[in-house]
Amino acid sequence: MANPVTGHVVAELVFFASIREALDCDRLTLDIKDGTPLSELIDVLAVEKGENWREALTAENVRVAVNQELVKGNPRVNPGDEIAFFPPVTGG
Amino acid sequence: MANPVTGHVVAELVFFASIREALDCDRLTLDIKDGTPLSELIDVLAVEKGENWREALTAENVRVAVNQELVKGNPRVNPGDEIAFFPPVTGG
Amino acid sequence: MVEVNYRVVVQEPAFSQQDEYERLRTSALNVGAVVTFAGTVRDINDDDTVTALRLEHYPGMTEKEIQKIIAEAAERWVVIDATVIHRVGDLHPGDEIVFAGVASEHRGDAFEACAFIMDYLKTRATFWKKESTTQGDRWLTTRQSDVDAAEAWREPSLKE
Amino acid sequence: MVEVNYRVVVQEPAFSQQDEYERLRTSALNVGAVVTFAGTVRDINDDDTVTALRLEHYPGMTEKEIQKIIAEAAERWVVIDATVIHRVGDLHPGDEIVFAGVASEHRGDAFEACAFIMDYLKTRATFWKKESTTQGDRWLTTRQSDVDAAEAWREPSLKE
Repeated sequence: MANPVTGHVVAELVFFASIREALDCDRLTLDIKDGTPLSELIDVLAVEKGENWREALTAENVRVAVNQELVKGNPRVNPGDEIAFFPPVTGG
Repeated sequence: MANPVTGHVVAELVFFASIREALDCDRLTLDIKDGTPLSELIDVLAVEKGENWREALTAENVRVAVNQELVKGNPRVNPGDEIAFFPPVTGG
Repeated sequence: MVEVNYRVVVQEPAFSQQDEYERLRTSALNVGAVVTFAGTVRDINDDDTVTALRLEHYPGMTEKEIQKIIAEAAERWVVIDATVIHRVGDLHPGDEIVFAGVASEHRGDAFEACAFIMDYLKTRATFWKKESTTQGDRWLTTRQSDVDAAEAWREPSLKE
Repeated sequence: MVEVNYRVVVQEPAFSQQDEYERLRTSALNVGAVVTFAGTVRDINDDDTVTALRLEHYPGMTEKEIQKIIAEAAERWVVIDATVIHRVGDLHPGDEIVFAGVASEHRGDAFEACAFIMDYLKTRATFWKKESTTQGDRWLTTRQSDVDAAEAWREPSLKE
């Protein structure tokens, strides 16, 4: 995905359910470097958006998916990745 | 059930599936005394109908129901009872 | 005895999956799960090609046995409503033979009760099948796997 | 990977039990058993009266997760065909939320595969429910019983 202003390839972040509501945001794009650790991406968001973003995205039980695959720990992410944050699922 | 000729209350015997086919009979009535052991009822049939009836009704796996409840062993049966002989069930 | 709604029918005609499902789903406001089973005549049995199936039963006893099975299921799981429809007469490959359905509050009860009803029906309800195959006609005999499936419900299940 | 036919849909409209059942039943000539599950919105949850439910999901990931669940079921049991339809958007008590169906040769596989698909769907597919009750709105949280049900499939089952 390319940033429409800079033309850079950017990461796309998506938020669902209670996390989307807490952040009042369902989607945003972020310029990141190749191999950025997820924790660093969250540091950037905390600076740009506020500490409440760090709290919401690092709370217990928050699930993270990169390119629609669940990930654990602190994986490295890249420009072009789709990074999703969501609470435990409750379908069915 | 009453015998239409004698007016006596009789036992009704019913036969299903392979047993019905082997005996070429689906239903008959029999004059019996109160408390007749099942084995005696089969003796009567063997005399009246032939030894092949004893074989068919005492073969391994033959199920017997009296008044539509499964029975085991050699229960006593009575005039008015409905006595069924059938092979293991195969529905579903 | 636990009170349980049920519908037990032995009939020649086909059943309507939709009608039976709707009856179960709308049986009560607390229904949260409906599990249905439908069994059909397979074209192959024991490696022979099946051309037709004739089903007979013991009228009266069959219905009583099925009602007992449903009552036993309702003792073991939450069963709001249950249906069993079994066809008799002449059937052919692809035809539906039997419908079983359970409405419950939660899916675990609905799945287990429905599977239990089918396993017990197979070994207790007074039906008999005669198969016409390209190798001739034959009365079916009990499958050990069906006996084992019914027997397994006597053991404490991991899922209980 | 085992080859398996499947149909996975996330949609707002209601589904047709009859159409989904017919598709499974007629999927192949060797289908002998079709098990279906339908889940509905209950009017009571955790003792509060539910007036409405809003379901959201992660488009793309949801469908992939469900396909993975079906593939895993097909590795463990004989699955000829499987369907999952999950509704999203605004729902009300009595509405159908989810349909799962499995066509197999025999009933044991159909029952187990369908129950497995539902248990895994509950804990893996990316859906979220927000409930409106007479006590206010709330996001639902995972039930321990659902986690336990999915976990139980990791253990060797008594029935295998």
